[in-house]
Amino acid sequence: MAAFLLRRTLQTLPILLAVALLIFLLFSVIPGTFASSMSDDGRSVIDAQVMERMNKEFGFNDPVHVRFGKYVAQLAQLDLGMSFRTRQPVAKVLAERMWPTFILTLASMIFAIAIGVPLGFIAALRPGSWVDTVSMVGAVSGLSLPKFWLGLMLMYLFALVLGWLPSFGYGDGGLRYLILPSIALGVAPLALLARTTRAAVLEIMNADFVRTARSKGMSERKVVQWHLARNALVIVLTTIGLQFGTVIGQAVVVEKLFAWPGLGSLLVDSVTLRDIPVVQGAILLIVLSFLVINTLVDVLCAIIDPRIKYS
Amino acid sequence: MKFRANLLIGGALFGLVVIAGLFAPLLAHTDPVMGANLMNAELPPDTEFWFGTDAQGRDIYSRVLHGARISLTVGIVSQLINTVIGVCLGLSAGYWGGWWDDFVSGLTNLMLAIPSLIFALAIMAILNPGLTSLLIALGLTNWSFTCRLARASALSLKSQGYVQAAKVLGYSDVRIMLTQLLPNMLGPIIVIGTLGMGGAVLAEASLSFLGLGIRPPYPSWGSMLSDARDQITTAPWISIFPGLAIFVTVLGLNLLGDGLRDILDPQSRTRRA
Amino acid sequence: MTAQPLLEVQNLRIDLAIGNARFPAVQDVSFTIEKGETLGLVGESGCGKSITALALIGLLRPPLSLAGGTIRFNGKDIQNLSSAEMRKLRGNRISMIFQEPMTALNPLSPVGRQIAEMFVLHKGATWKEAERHAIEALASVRVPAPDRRVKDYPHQLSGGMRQRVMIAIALACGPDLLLADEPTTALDVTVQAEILDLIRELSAAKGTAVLMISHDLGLIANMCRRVGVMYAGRIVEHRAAEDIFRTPSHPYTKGLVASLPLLGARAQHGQKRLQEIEGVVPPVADFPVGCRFNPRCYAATDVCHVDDPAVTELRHGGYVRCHHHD
Amino acid sequence: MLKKLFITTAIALVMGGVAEAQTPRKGGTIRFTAPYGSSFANLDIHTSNRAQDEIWAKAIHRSLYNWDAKAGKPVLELAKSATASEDGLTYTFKLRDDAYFHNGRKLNADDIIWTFNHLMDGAKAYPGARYARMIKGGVEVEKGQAKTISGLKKIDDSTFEMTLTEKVDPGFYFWTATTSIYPAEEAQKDSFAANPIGLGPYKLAEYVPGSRLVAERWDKFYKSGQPYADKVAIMIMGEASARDVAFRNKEIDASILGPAQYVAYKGDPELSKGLLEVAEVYTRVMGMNPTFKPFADKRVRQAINYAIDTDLIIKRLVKDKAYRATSWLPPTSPGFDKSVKPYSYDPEKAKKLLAEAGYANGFEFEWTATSNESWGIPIVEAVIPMLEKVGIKVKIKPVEGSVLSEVVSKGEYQAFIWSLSTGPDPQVALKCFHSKTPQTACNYTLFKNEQVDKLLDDAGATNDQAKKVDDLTKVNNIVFEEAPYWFFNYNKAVMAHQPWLKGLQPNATELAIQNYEEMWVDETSPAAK
Repeated sequence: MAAFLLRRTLQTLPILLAVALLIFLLFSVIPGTFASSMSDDGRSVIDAQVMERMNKEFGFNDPVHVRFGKYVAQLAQLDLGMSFRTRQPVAKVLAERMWPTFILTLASMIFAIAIGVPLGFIAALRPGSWVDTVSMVGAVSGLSLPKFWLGLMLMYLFALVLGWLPSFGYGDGGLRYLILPSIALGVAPLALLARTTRAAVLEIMNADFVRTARSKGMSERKVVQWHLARNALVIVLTTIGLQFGTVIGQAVVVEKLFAWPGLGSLLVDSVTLRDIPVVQGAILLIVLSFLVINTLVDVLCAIIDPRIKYS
Repeated sequence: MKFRANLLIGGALFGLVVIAGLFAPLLAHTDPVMGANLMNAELPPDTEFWFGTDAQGRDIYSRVLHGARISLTVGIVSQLINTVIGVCLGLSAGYWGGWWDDFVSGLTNLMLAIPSLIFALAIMAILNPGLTSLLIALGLTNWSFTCRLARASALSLKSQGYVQAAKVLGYSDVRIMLTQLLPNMLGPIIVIGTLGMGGAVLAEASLSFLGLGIRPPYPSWGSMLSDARDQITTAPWISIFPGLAIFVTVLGLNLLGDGLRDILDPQSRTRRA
Repeated sequence: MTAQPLLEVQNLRIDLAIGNARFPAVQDVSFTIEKGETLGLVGESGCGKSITALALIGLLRPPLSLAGGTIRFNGKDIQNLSSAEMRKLRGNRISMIFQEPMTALNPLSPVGRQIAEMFVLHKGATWKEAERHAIEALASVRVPAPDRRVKDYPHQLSGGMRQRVMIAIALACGPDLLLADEPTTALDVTVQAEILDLIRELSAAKGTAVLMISHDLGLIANMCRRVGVMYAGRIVEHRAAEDIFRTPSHPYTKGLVASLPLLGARAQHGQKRLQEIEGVVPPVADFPVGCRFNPRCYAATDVCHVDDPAVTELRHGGYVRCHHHD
Repeated sequence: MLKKLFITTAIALVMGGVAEAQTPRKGGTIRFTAPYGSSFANLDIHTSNRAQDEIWAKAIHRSLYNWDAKAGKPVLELAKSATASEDGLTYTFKLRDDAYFHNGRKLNADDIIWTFNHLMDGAKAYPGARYARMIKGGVEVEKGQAKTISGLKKIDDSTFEMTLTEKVDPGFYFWTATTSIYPAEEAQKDSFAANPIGLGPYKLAEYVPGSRLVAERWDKFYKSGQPYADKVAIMIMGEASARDVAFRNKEIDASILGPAQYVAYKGDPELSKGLLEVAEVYTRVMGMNPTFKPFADKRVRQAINYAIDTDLIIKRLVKDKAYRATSWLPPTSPGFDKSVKPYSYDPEKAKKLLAEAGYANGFEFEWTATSNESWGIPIVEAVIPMLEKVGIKVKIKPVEGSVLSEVVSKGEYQAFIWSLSTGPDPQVALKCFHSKTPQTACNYTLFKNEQVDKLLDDAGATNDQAKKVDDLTKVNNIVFEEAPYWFFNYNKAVMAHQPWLKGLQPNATELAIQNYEEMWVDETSPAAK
């Protein structure tokens, strides 16, 4: 297992490096600079001298290849650089925003898994029944809603009309504040997980070994418990891993809507303000977390499915 | 049978959108851009303005119709780009193998690791908001599934007798890929493309919300919905109709994709849930 | 034949549903198996022999369904049993071995556990006891070092070993009837004989009756006293094994016999070339009118295209379903 | 006579009644919002000049001057007096002796001098350098040619001298938060970045980046009895629709409104009671680039002003959340001329002017705009059909804010629409039309007019305040006539506040920036405790 883990970890390194390269190149041609963003609200007149100094300080006067060299040298020392805006190390800025995003994605995934997977199971065990039809129509509808629209509706319903939950913000980090944004973020993966689980269970239901299990005189319940669940889990886990990427991407929208102080809103802000080191750092961190989660999923799958380790 | 219902309802909904888009100039009451008349601003739906009017006094019904063109363009063109990229890379990687295959696999993993909305966001910021930018942004960021599928199909197909036979006959690699391999993987690729079109329409809405979507004068549903979100208490109709249009289109495409999958790609229900 | 047979199947009919239409995939199938006896069922793939076995153990799933006839096991009509009663029978009194040992075993579960399940399900054993029984069961199917093998996963075992595990599962509870559906087809030739010997030996030792299903007439001849030949959902010839070889009656049986490579006698009689039956088994929805074998039959006449032949009893026991039987 | 007396009494009665009801209540939490984005830059206000950051800085920090919203001008904050020399270039400041930093140390002239030196640190490129550059010797420090600003001299612990490079009112330069006074020694420690120490009415209690900043009452604040509330919590809420829900849900005490919400709140019997409206010193304009041939002709620029039904747009689209612009300077400015009439809506005249300029068949131009609802694409969309009527076609070029400011200052546009700061100092605002002001500074339309140059030079040189205002008014009117811009509107900022929130100030420079020490909540607030 240790060797497997090591191999998987080593495989992620080139991806990270390539991402670093890609986003550096992308953002080296972005129009607008941090200095120009400082006066985008029209409040203060652009001070050409300050702008010039800022651009000099942030190294924008160097040619791209020089900047890239510096950037790679920094990265090699695990240094993400300094944020233009906060004038603090990017690592520190990211660290401040990591936790809320972690909590939010975790909560929405738990919400999605806790409801989506059982729903998919129930639907698959009774294909064609009303439970199946209703949940699958619900799932495909859930996949068809614009996220911010859904979030806004949730806000209106649960905060304004019903008054059950706070409408925005992180508050004291308590659960009450977490519920609405994680539902808004979790509906799509929920729908997807329900569909995947259903499809996986249906597929496994026709597998030879399930027939064998039945031929042993097992009740349907035991068939599901002893044989079907574990096999479906591998497929569901893989889907969860891949979904994580989508969820963390969509978190950008949900965080902005709910004023949630996570990486997503930091990323959007930093793109708007052209705080490029933070943008690069945030994307790298998001990619890294995606890779970590998927490595974890692979390890879990390898524990569940003994065939994986050896292939 | 259920899959028939999928196909039927999905096809009907999508067909509705296609008709709306194709015949928008005939069906629309006013020009979606020049129809602005501030004297009519924010009128609720009535017999003249079926869906009401927006803040600039434009007929929302006409704008929703014309928006279908934009959304269809976004969905179809971005998916075409994705499909072409995915198929070219995947097919050639699976067929040729070797370092090219390693390279393409690495690239696919890379694309998979960057959440596509974030990637698209970055591209939109670089290219400035707009329709062309959006087509590029969405077209470049969602091909990894197609690529994986094309590669896997090419790998399994290339050892088949008829492909080997074509090789012996001296067909060029490109010809073999296009005439022998491609037709045999078309089904699942069409399914992915159909579902991806729905994803693209939603992505357009998300990017509009983040301020990086299509910008006027194109009446895109995403920007209509996003711009109207502040008026939801005062003039809900401005957002309801474009929202509904997005929902109907994506729902139709999802159902259509499901239905097509049952027909074209029956053995792999779980491949790309 | 004084005692009642262990299994008595009469006019079995299994339907295949396609859309709203239903087609008989198996029709008018009748046979009996005595206690401890081995009956062979032979035919090409798609002829309905496997689903007949599934019907016997009550495992038909949509789109297949039991549409008629009786299955009497130990004198009881099993199609009338409740699902709980059926489960007690399944695995315990009637068990089954499947063709593909790789997919028939759960890839994510150690083989020991998959055997142990039988003792937990039917003998009320605890998992601990069951594990011990599983080792014994593995030993009885001559798996070397069974105490270590129980922890192995299916993919770590060879095909032959996997099939031994299947046999251990099937015979764990000492069933009265074993349904062996092409138990050796997926295996290497050298392993095939070992597995067949094992089935023969263990069933003899435990007094288990066997329904041996195969497309391989030679194998069936080796294992069974009586043989049913199936074609397109029907038993077209049902006779003692040696009669089938010596005097095949149905043109299809003749074809099957002629396609056998190994019979020295025939080789001596100058028949050098193996013969092949042209064509394939028609799909269920496309069964021809009249005799279902008529499109492929060398002896087919007009009547064969019109009338479905009835059963004809043969002089030396057994029956055949042909207008032109010898 | 009797009547007049009666009225006076009535007013006195009303005033008295109001005053009684308005006795500030101590305690509770003010739940304020920062609406211009989803985060603050950091806790070092010297690094940012954005309104968003000034919102929190006003709680914690103070500058030499402060904006007096009621008087509409900067007033001394940290100093008791400022005495100008004969030539009007040197000011002697006497600091107040009751100002204490949050660590208990008393304010000292060294702190002020250190702060301005710090702002001029060339390597740091602080936005405040723009103001401190006004002090003689500042530029040398910025360029690294000197260690300290020569124009700043400490007389004693509570007195210092400041020499300026130009004859300007220093108040207009040193009142924003980006020139906040830092404690000299403490500010050089690393811990200062996370624990800012200021002179403001509140000291930092908690900061959750991207979410909120909470500050608690600083007991040694120099204004007696103030601040009133125990705490001020500033929620960062960039999304207007979410802010709307939160406000209606009574989770926040104040919210800046956009046009759509303004209408909704005005129409609501409850919500309409808590609206604070202010004419802000921002002018929304469409800039026309004279290097684009049609716009080089004054008649074309005027035609554009005639062709657009500006009043209609303000009424129907902006929902009256703006005042019609009748020139560059806003109505609160001393240089504003009330007698000037705005360009009328007259498409025929526009067509005539276009024809005279040789564009009878119209032309097409590209209009660079952001998505801002008050001065961006939504406005352009309403203008398009109006210009179409006089034969002018418009192509929208959508950009982001950071790109807009870059494109405009480089002159890489044909037309742009923006909201530009036109106050509070009319001299500063009009200097943007001096031909010597480069495009990169604020002469975005490359304005060049000899008369304007001369009037501006005169205004800068004179000591006569009345003449100065007169000159500036003339400049303002010439600019209006020359029409380098389509003069759209002056912003009407609107803040909705809950009935229990009192003491808000009508800050015309930016309504969202408030002196928290004057605000208080009554006992009906959910956060009154």
